[in-house]
Amino acid sequence: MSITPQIEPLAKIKSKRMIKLLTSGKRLDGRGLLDYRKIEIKNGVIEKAEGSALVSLGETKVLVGVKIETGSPYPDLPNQGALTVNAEFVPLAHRYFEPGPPDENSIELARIVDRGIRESGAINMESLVIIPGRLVDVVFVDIYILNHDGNLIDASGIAAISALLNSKLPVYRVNESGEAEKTEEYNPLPIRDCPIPVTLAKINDKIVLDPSLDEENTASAKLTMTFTKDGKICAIQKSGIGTFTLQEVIEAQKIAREKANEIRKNFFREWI
Amino acid sequence: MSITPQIEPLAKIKSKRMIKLLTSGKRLDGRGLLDYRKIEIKNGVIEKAEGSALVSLGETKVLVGVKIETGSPYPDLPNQGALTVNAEFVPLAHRYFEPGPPDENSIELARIVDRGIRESGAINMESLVIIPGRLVDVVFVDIYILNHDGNLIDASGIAAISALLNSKLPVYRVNESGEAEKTEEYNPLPIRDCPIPVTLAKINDKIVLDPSLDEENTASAKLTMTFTKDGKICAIQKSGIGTFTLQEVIEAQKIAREKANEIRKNFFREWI
Amino acid sequence: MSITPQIEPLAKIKSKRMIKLLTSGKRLDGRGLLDYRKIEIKNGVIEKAEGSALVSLGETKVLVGVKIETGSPYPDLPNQGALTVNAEFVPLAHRYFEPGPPDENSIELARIVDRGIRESGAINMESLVIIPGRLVDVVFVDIYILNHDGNLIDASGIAAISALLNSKLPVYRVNESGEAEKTEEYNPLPIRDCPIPVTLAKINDKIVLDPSLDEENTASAKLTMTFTKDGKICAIQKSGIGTFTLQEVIEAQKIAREKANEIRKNFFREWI
Amino acid sequence: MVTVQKLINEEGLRVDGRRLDELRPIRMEVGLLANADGSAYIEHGKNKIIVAVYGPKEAQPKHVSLHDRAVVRCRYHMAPFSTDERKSPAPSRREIEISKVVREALEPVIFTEYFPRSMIDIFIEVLQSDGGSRCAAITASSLALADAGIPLRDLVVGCAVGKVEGKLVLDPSDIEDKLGEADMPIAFIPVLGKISLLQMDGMFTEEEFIKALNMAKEACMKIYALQKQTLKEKYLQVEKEVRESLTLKE
Amino acid sequence: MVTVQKLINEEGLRVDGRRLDELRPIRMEVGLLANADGSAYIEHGKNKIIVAVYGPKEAQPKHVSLHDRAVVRCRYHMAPFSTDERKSPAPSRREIEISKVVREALEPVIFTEYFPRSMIDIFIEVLQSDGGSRCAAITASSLALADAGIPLRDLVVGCAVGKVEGKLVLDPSDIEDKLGEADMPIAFIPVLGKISLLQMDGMFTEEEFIKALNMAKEACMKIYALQKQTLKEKYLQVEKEVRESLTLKE
Amino acid sequence: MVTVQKLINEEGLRVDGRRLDELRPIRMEVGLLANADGSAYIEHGKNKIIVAVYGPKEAQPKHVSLHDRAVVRCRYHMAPFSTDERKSPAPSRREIEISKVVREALEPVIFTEYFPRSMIDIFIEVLQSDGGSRCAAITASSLALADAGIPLRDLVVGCAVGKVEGKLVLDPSDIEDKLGEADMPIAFIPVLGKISLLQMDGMFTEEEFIKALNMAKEACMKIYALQKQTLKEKYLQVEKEVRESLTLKE
Repeated sequence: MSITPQIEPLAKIKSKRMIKLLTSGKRLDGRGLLDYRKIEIKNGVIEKAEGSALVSLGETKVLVGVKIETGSPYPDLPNQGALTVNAEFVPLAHRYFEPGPPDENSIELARIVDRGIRESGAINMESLVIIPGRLVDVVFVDIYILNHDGNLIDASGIAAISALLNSKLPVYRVNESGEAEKTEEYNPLPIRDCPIPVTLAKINDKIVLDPSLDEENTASAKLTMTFTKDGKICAIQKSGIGTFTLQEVIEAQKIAREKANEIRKNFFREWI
Repeated sequence: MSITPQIEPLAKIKSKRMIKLLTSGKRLDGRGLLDYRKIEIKNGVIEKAEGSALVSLGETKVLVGVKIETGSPYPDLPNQGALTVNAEFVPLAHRYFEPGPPDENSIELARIVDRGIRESGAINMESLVIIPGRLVDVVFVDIYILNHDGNLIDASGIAAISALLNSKLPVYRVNESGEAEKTEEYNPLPIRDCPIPVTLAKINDKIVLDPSLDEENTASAKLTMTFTKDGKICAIQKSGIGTFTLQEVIEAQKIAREKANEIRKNFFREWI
Repeated sequence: MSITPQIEPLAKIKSKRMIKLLTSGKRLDGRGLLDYRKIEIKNGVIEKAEGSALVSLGETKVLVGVKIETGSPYPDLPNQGALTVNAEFVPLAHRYFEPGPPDENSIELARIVDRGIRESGAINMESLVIIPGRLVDVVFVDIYILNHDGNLIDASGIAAISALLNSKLPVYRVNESGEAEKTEEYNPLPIRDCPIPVTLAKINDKIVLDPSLDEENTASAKLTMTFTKDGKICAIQKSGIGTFTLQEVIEAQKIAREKANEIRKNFFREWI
Repeated sequence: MVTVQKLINEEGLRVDGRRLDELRPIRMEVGLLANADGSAYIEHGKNKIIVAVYGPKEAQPKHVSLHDRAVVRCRYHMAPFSTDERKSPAPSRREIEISKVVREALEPVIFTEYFPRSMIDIFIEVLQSDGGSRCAAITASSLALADAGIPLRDLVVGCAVGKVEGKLVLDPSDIEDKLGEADMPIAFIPVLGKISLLQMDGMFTEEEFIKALNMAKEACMKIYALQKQTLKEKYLQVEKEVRESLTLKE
Repeated sequence: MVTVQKLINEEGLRVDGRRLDELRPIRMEVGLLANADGSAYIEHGKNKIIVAVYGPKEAQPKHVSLHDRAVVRCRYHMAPFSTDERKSPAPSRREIEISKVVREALEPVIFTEYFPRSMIDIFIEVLQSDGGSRCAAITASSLALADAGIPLRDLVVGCAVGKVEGKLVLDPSDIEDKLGEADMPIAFIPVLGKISLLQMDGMFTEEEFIKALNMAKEACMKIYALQKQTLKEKYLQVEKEVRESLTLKE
Repeated sequence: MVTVQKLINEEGLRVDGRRLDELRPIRMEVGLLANADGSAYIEHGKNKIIVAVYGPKEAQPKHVSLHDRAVVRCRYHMAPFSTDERKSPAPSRREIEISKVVREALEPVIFTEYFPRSMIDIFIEVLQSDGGSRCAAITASSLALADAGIPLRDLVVGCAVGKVEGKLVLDPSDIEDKLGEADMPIAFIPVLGKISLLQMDGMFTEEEFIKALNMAKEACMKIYALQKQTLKEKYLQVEKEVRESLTLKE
């Protein structure tokens, strides 16, 4: 069951100042409305994982680890590997996070990132079959929030594709008796696209890019769009109890598309 | 753990009036003590289910859906299909129902309906074997309360047998390699009996048939008896913290038996 | 998540008296500091279990039942049976126990007893293989606290090894088609050691053996050491928020070792 | 075993015979549950969805309440028999996400500020599911809110646009959703001209995206007319009943 | 593999040698747990059941309390080693239902109205299970309530009647329950002449039902005598201990 | 398939080249998380552990608070990708036990009596696990507590001693822990000279036990020096930053 959340009490003065600044095109942290915070990506930070990446957007820090194990394929997709995306809002990351099973926010986050990867066809799922219909690779993408300062979706989506891009895929050999045996070899995980999510927030009729946590707490709604390397949209999610006009959505789409291209150019140069 | 429930606060005046009326042989809604509310049965309302029925007893509305899937037999019953009865008190049905895992009331309800079907031998479980010892039909009877105005057991039991009676059974063919393949064909689910539960409540030493919710909240105890087409008793459940004398139980049994026959005559004419 | 527990309110006078007595080498229940309560062991009290024992340490009563079933071996240990130790603090045993899934105390207890059995090699796990790599015996040791008056670890550990020592192992025959069939025969469960845990508590710099519940509630820390028949240490656990000096630990070890030998001499004479 | 199914035939018609921009049949009803403060039932294609609204009532437990407005609770739940394969009764991750986005789609039209410290419950039960069930659930939920007499800025309407064999299709059914290339559900608030739910998965070019948005909006206006008609009929019926009862009394 | 077991031999005796109307051996004990306010242990056939009663005490959490009487909590729980196959420690649906009907069987004899806003806990642990464990649990629970000094209108006694190879049998054992054709547990309150638990599954004609009810009632009266004897012995023992302690003091 | 691995070579060196009494490389950092009141990161061998401390703050829910001191909450949790096989996110029995013993290892150095009715949260996330992760977690947690400015009697240091091929080895790695004959983690409070965590599983003679205790203690003193160095550097850095900002202002 979903319930209207308690809003983190943000000093009214701070909120008022934010809104006042926005009318003059500025933000609390000095950014312009369509400025993104500094992005940092560290790949391969967890050696035990098949792939990993730590992404910072300002003070927002998200670690994604990829584990690849074997399992049964879905009965209706016998010739495809499987993908599972999971997010944990560990209590380390914010004083209002409590330990426990995933809540609607972490489930929504994981599902948005999942859709970006899945719908863009980023992973070549057909190449993850070890024994058709019986044994396939299962790719686990685990999103770990280390510090929450807003815009977890973009940080998580960028960390997820970064981690997948540096993931190694164990090679299995099928022996004479038809059993799969793990070898010592690894191939790179076959990646075909580089989906990038970009999030905008609406605060008092202003659209800002890459909202900080203070801004998310004041915003009425957010809109995330994920773009493929060809500039197609592969996932959208509006969240929050605010609304958008059709025109706002179309404009937001243009801004997000441009930013996604820029991020890809800066950090994923091979995907242009 | 079971705990004495909080009684829904029923205006004392209402409760007093109910008891006063009962002494003169009448009920709040105008019925006589042994009058049943109007029963309505709509079969086949959920096309995606293998069988379904919506039953109304006055304002009490219960929907039962039957799904039939394949599964392993119980190890000790390799030559029988399986039956699972489940009840959900969804919060739609009453302002005091909260979402969550089944509580003792929904578990008790499901188990009473289960016993009526199982002990009467209503389903020919032996005919639900696809590959002996390995693959059988599993019949899921899901009870969904849509509006709760008392006597959920009878409404659920009648809806369950109605839904089973209109259920279709997928036909499987076992191919040369011993694997079961689903065909496009269906048979009717083989039914051998038509168990009907009838519930009475005890309010201040008066016995009333088919209690409304107001009456259940005032009653000290309820007694449900389920009868087969031959007039045998196949399940009994007393509930509530009240008690019955031996004589009351024997009389209640006669009243319930007669009513079960009448319901079968009116709605399940082929089972007389 | 672990949280500093609420301490059971022990009358301050009682606690003060306990501490005062301890300085003169005495305890509330009349014991000397290193006196153990009377141990009683009743074996085989649950006929349906493969093995069982009821152990009393004064008013502390613990029942352990052993069930032996078949299951798959751990993938990395294809030629060994499996052991599962579980503890339930049923609400019968103390007014502050509530029903529910195991909490940190029952999990810790089960894990300490598990380590004593496992690390001492008490069960010959290699002899519990029915079909190598496929089917092994799984030994379930279920610890049931019936009355809690302190020192549950020792009571549970003694009850566990007692129950294992009187456990019977079902004999399986593997037929021509390679399937395991249960026979009517039983062998004794093959036991190779007799681990005995001994617990000391620290109250105001005094070390007492076999603490009662009142003493545990006043103690700052406890130390449990489990000894094999050869006098080796096979498991240690310090618990509570107090501390020990190195010297205290070494002395405690000597006391516990001696007591473990004495218990083994009195109750497990064949393991000397 | 693999049957290649064509989802659009040579005449440009879909598997269920619809044109690309045609809605499935829709039927609505309000006020059918006696216990709820408001209720509605919708059949949208093969979707069969029932919604009950309880409230405004005191927010329980207190720590979830807001001092300046009502909180809204929303549960989107699927009956075990609503799907092709039996669904486990425990809420799935999909149901948890949809409960959230549906709440966020409905909340903007509710005058929650009229009911501080209160709670409004929206309980959605999908009795049979087809493509676009979250949209149909939104359409029905706003009817149930209206039936409960809760002050609303407007109704909310849901409709999806999909992409099948490279073509945009309105209001995709289950099979079109499953085999198609994209699905974009939206919720629209006609009077305010606002979008309160927007999700998409699949693959859209910018042009397709803009066209799909407009198709969805147009369709929402048609469903909106049905919603208003349903409420009007209910109102007339209630009025008639009241008048009759007054006549009887005289 | 299939062994056809005869449950009643030519002499009319059952697999454990009993006549059709004969109870299994029963042994009871009270006051064996030091921490509980009251406790009892019963061996009824192979059933081994221990019961602790705590209370009356303040009802916690407060919202479960009743202003005019005590609430009763009851948990019927089976040890993992109590059954032929190890039982998972998590409560099964069967245990949840039995906890409810056992509570409802015991509550009518407790003067709960003497203890408003209080709580009385009845914790039943089945250490070894056999046929009729809920009946034996009720018999033991009323002893534990009495041992706790809780004012009771009477004791409650449980006993079942089954049907095996077409014949009614008193107090069926596990195998008779499993292979038999019917099982009807009842709880009886002798002084009040009332039935407080009644369940049945299987197949009874009207005649069998009435006969079974009377058989069960008769058996309950026999067990009732054992219950009273057990309490009397405990009382005498306590009295003796008190007298001795007084003597010692003098 | 079975490769007999020698864990100690002829020169007395271990698989990672260490001598028997040599620690793995250790790296520490404090104050890296913006939201937490205090934080620390440790790399100890292949362990990578991050710890956040929140508090002292009001104890919530109230019934867990203590009137005369702060309660400490501690969660030791492993990331799903921290282990060779993916770990389920739900807390395992091992994590629940370690959360308890780590809390009990840290609590003795906290002046909890300064903060009645408060709560101090210690959240430990194992991002990559190796042998001795609970010890490294303790070492990092006491740094995070210090970084949060919580008054401490001293730091706590964790280190384990193992037994491999009959020889005691300091600070065992994953493979030594798995294939070795014993593992004894301890936590030591240098200034107080006290042991606040002590566990062992495996097989020690009395002599080995005493020797292992002393080895662990010695190693803790070395790690303690690193801890103090880390805090000093942080302090100097903060001091420098403050001085610079003051200079700028002038």
